[in-house]
Amino acid sequence: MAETNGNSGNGAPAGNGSGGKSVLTTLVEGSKEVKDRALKEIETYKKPEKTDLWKSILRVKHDETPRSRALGVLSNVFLHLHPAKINRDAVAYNYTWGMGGISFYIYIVLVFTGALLMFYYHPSKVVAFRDILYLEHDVPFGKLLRNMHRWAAHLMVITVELHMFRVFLTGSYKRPREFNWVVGVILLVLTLLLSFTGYLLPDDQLGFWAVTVGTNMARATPLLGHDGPFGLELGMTPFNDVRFALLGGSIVDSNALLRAYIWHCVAIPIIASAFMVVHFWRIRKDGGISGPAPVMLESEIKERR
Amino acid sequence: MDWHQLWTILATPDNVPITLLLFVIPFYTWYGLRQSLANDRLIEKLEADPALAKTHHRKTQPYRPEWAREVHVWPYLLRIEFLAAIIVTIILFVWSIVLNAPLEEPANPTLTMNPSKAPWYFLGLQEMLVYFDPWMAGVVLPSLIIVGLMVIPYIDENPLGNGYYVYKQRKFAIWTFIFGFIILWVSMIIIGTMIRGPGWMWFWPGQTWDHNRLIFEVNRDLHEILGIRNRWVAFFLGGGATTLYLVGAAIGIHKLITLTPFSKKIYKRMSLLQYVTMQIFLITMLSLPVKMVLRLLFRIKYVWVTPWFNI
Amino acid sequence: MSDPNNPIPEQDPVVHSSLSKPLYISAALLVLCTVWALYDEVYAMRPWKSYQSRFAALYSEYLKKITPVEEADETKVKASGEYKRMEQQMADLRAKLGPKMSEMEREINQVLTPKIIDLNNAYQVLRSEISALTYQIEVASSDSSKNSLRADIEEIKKRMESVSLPEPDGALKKYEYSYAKMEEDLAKWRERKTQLLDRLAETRKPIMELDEKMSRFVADRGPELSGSVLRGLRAKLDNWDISIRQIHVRDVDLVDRCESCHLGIREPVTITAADMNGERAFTSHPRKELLKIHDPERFGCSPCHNGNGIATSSVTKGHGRHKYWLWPLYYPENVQAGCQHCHVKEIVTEFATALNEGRELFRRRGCIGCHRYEAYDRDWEELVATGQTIRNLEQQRADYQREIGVSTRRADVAKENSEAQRLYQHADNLRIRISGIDSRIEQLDLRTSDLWKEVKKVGPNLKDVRLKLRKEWVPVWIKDPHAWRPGAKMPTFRLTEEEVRAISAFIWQSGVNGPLAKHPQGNAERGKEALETRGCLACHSIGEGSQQEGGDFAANLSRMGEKINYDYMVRWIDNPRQRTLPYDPHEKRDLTEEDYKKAGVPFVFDNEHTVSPVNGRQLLVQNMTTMPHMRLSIEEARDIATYLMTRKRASFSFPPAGFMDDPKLKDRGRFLVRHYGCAACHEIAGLEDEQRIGTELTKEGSKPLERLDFALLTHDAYKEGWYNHKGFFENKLKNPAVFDKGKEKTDPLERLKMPNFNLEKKEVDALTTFLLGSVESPLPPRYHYNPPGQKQDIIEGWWLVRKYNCMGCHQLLIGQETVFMKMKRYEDPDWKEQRPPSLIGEGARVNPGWLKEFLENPALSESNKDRNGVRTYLKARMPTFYFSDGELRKLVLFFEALSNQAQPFIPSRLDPITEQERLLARALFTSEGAPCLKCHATGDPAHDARATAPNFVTAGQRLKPGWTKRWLLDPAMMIPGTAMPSGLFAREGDRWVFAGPLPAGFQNYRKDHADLLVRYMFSFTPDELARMRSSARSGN
Amino acid sequence: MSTPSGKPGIKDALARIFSKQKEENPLDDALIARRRRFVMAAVLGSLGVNFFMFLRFFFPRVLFEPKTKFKIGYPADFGFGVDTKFQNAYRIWVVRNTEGIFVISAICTHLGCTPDWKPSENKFKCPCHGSGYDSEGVNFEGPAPRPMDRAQVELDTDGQIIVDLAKSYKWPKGERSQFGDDGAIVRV
Repeated sequence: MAETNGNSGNGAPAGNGSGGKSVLTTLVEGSKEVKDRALKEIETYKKPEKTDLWKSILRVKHDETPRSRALGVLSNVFLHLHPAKINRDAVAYNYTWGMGGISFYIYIVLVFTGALLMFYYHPSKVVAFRDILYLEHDVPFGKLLRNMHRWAAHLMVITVELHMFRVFLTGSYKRPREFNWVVGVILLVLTLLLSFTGYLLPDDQLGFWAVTVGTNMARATPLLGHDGPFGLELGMTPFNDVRFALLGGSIVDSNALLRAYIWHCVAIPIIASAFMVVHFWRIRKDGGISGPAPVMLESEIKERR
Repeated sequence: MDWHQLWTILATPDNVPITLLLFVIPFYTWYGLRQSLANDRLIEKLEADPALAKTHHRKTQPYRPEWAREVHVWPYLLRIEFLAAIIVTIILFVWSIVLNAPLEEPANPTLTMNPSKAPWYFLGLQEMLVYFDPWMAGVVLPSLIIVGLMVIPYIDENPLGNGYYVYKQRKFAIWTFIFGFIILWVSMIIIGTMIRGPGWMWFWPGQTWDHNRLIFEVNRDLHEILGIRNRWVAFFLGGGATTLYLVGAAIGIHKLITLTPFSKKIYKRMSLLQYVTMQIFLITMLSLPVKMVLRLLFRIKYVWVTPWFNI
Repeated sequence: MSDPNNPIPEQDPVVHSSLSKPLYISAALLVLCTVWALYDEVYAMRPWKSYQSRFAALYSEYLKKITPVEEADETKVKASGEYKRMEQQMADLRAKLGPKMSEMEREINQVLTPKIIDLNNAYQVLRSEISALTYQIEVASSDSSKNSLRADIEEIKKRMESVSLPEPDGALKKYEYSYAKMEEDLAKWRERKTQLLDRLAETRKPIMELDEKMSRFVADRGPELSGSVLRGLRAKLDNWDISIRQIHVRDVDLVDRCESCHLGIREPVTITAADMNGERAFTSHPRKELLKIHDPERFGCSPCHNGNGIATSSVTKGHGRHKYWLWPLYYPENVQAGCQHCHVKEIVTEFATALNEGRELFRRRGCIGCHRYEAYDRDWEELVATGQTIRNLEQQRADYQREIGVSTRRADVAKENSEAQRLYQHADNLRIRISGIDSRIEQLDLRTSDLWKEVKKVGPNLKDVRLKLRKEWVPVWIKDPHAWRPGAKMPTFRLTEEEVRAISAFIWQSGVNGPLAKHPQGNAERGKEALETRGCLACHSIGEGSQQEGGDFAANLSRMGEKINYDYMVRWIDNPRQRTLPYDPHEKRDLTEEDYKKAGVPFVFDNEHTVSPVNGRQLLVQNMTTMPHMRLSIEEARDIATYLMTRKRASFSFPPAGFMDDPKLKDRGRFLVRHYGCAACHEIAGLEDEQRIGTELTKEGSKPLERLDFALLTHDAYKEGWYNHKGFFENKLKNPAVFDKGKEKTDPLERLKMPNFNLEKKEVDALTTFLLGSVESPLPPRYHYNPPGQKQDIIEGWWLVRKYNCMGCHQLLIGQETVFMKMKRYEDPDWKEQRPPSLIGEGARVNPGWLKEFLENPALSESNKDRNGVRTYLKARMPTFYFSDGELRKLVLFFEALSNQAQPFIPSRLDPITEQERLLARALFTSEGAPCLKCHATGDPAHDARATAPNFVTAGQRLKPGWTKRWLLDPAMMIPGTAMPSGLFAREGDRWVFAGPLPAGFQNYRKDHADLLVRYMFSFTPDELARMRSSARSGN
Repeated sequence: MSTPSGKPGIKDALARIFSKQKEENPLDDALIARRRRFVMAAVLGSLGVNFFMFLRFFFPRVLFEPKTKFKIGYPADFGFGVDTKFQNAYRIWVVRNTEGIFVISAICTHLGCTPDWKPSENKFKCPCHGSGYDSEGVNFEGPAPRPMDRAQVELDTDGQIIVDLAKSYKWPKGERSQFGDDGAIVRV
């Protein structure tokens, strides 16, 4: 409205004699003007990525300029793991197999589904088993979530192993990436442990015996297990050896369940995430993914310094 | 041929991942090696013609000088990741809708399922338990596997094949890894899942898993086979045999790593520490198949019996 | 590197290749599987949704169908004159009381209540102010401040509050109120209100009552469901919500969602599958009465029926018929297994006929011989336990003795006097304790002899074979009992020829050679008659195939002649409990005449002489058979024996069995007998206390399936779908050897031992039901049926009733059939009277003291035992069971409990009968109108020949007055079809008078006639009987 | 490529996908744009649905809460005045006055604390903010907006009193009291 007033102000001297009419016209013109502007603006909204709101969220203009493309990646917390630009061949699937990324994605899925499952799960004998039944039968999508959690866990083990396989085949563990390989191995172990600790939680025969057998190996740890070599000599008993530490008892019972639960839901995920951060960070710092690098010829081997 | 049995094994929800492995592993092995061989050909060409070596961009991927050496992550990488994410999601959804996560009877300490198996990714270890005592199979070997994996970058002195698939330049490394990963780890998992039936007995695929099956399997220690009674004699005999293996294996491995002139060169680059570490791990790794053979073919339980531990 | 077969493209593939197609496809797939997930969750995994909508449709359909019918007969009832009258009354009442009531209601609701509320508010404010001050007073330190506060309170109390109270018309009116006034008014109004309320209730009363009366009137005569109920149901269906129906019992965390699909179960309407066009899921519970005693809200469904109560995602899951579910739903033929979960200690459970059958088979067919089962065979276990306790007590006794000695000695040398005193005192106390122990031992000793009477064996005593059997017959029988006598109790063992020889040899040679009296032949005809009328057939059957008649409790007697020895037979019939030699459990052998000679005691052993001459312990003096003593005359015994000897196939022959005397076979035989556990059912010399050879079955139903050995059939079972408990039990029972199928067992001893009982399908089902139910109960023990007091007596009693087959002769359960009822002869009208009496309501009828006497000695006479004590006219004979005291106690309590009589019985006092009352009563008895003496025995032999009812002389001690009166008034109600005529008495004012023509003298007798007769009967004496008889004769 | 007739998009796109012949020109912008829009829609759409699933997940179909319907015995068991013996079990008071027996649910109408019954002062006092109610649960002091609610009571066929906490009777300030309704009180 302020606009129209302005206009009428301008138009005042012109329409001196007939104020009423001029007012009317100005009103009409003014409204037309408003309409045009509205239309113009609407046009712009058709391309949300052009608006300031968009920019305010993504911190970059959406134009195809290389700069903003780079910024789009760098200034995004989820994407800044990536460099702005990469080796043109590094996008080739046949080189990367993409297993690392997929593993990470699956890990996120697992965290999400797992967190949801925790809403209906009590880590205590009898109740635990019941809870699984309830999840299946009266929690909407409970069964879907449980299945997804379990299968994702299995899938993750596979993808992680394949990732390691690829990294070895491309010799990507070589200088300067030796340490990141070590981190990777740790992550592999953590993945297995995560999956294993989750196995007991339904408290059914499957998990119970898997864990019983699994932890019974611990009783045979040399020096630290009461059945292991030199265990007895060091005064190990079922009540003070590693196995006890794992189970919180001499048998797989409610304590074991609780410990498995804590390890599975709190401790290992935190540790794993920490190592993942390191893993990804190192990828960047060690100069992005290893290749495909130009092949090297035997003749070009330099002597060891 | 008991198809019903075979089907139940393959279709057990928890076994599906292994069924998956059966296809995935060979595929990716082939997928990787194919590129290795391609690179080998390229290397040959370049070795043959130094001039070309100067100019060539040294990759099997197509390339023209005018093309950018680097591309933007956005969109060229992200779109792939996006696609991958969607596909994985689809896979998970379908899998979860079609197959239910197993839930067996409530835990019952007085009744052990037969067979009762560890989760599939540990079946390798469980299988090892057949050949070694728990302290070995359950603790020592697993930790050695982990440590062994960790030290790989530090003992592999071969500067070649860094960041590209290649076979000729890393024959030894690749064979060792494939041996360890596929022959030992994966195949043991597959054995544990599909071959080991009730009572952890060996059932060929399609053989009915019969709980009443009885098999004659008397395992004797080495010295018993040789009919030695005396503990000490047995002890030293076992010790002897073990050392024999160690020495033998060490020599064998040494021969392997110094097989070709190239590998000799690499060997020269290695520090003593690196060499020894490598030997230790390889010998241990080798001990598994050796023991398997001893057990499966010669029915030998322990080679070396001592008051503290048995091997 | 430009190799021709893959040329380098013009454009950079990395930059220019488009991913849009794969993205496009995968996006589409993503959408698809999202939709799929939704469908799966909302529909596929929630079958109950469709069930519920289907039920709603069908049910409302059905209700519509029945409503008019039901309403029709409801209206019919309402149309009836009486109802109309009541309605009229109701109208009048309302008209009369209506205005009064509404007036009162108006005052309460519009006048009093609002006023009270408003005033109360004001009052409460003041009151709280005051109470606050009061508190300050209580805590104030100085009196001065206390006083000032008191003053304040007074202030407040004086203060005038203006309160506006509503007038009846609703307008507000101001009032000035002091605290006291408020209290006063409030009290007043409340008082008034109460009065009004009371009066209102008072006035409303007749209306209420009439209303009550009317509704009951409709309920009684009307349809199963009143229209209102039906309307309610239909309303429920109109706003039907589709959701999981769940029973949740917190304290046992039980969750059952069965009713999410089985929606009809608890409907008040009786719904059949037919009504719901064949949907069996929707029927109402077939046994509503069961739900009444087991409220689903407390018991749920799965504790009885099994199944996965939580599961709702598919029918299979819900019924728990999926892998890894341990408690699959019972199939219809086994549904009663559920009862056994909690009714553990019973052998007869109401409603559970099939289960009862199974339990009985388990006992009768001798399963219990090899398989322990809790609550079965308790007497034997108690016997062992008692022996142990006695030993312990004797040990303790000895200890006390020693201690006495010690403390006495210490006392003798004690320094202080007090110390000595204490020690002597101690010694004395111990002596008292010892006497206590002695009395306990005595009791236990008695119990032991009791128990020796109670323990029974399923099979006959094999010590008597030599006296009893034809030698050649033995191996034939052992080889295959069922071949020789189909349906025989003894199962067929899997024996090789050699084993048969060895076993029979051992049995034969271990038999005793005792004294056996010779008997002359009797008369077969009379024998036959006796066998058929004395009641032998209540347990035994005779005749083969279609001819077969009689009970299946004991052996079939056809072909007796082929195997038995006449003299032994006579002895047996005369008294089956008669042993050849007594058995001494401590010496572990039968005592012979020599043993008695040595001890210098006469060679007598019977229920009076049960003490061993060797060690003074209790002996086993009677055969461990349930067959009772029929108290027949020796002649009759001979007749029956003679008749039985004639029961044989025209031509029969047995292969010679010389080997049976071959001593070389004996040890082998003994070994085999132990191996096959023959001693479980038979008493065999030297093997009296053999242990059971089978597994205990008390919790067999919950044994993990993996522990049931399907052997080589596992996989067939799995594929054919019977790899479960039911399948195992059924197949095992059908053919106990089945799980040896395909097994390579060279040594016959390795084979499964269980013999073949050749059970029929029905029997197999019954036993399977029983075994399936034998589980660790899913519910905590407090749910188990373990009732106190009389209910417990009933449980105990049934065990005895089953043990001695009382139901072969007597009716104990309403609707139960005795063997007699099924026999041709007894269907004939004049033989109906010969059926043994029904015992329904026996506890209410007879005096427990007398009952005990009778059970102990049914002849009710020491001199003449060859008779029935009460119903002398019955040919069937109530036998002597030689019950132990314990059993007598249990039985009496059982009958008392069945008709829940107070314990102990205290007879009600009857006012004594005067002389002229007696004359009247006698007159009445003997009058033409009263037919008493037509049937009731009088002790006059001539008359009693025709008598079909008991003698009055016994009535006094035998009956309970209350019952007797009820019986006189309406016997048909207690025992339908009894010969005792009903309607003998008519109600006249507050008394019963005899309906028939009254003898002289009754005109001015104002008391109750039935009472008179009862009192007469209870003051009855033999000479009164004589007098009555004479007057009767003079009468006619 | 673009379809002049009919709206462009999924239909012909799908058709093209399933037609064997390869795309002539992979960079047909119109097509790419259409596909991009579809992909975005599909992905966002399914994410939306997943979000719905996520929400639905928090509302299980059944609960395991204690019953709201229970018996408290025969009318004869209750004398005049306030009976607190069910306070621990069910959080209610049973009150009998001249009119009959009714059940007060022990929830302060202010902020839901549980008041205490003070026999000596013959009133309920709420510890949280000092609301006071008289022996019939009618508020007269403190912030409580209205009398405490009453649970439904009725006589069972066996003569016992059934309480149903699910149905409550209120007396909001200045409105009609439901305490008189049948169900709010057992007149005995």
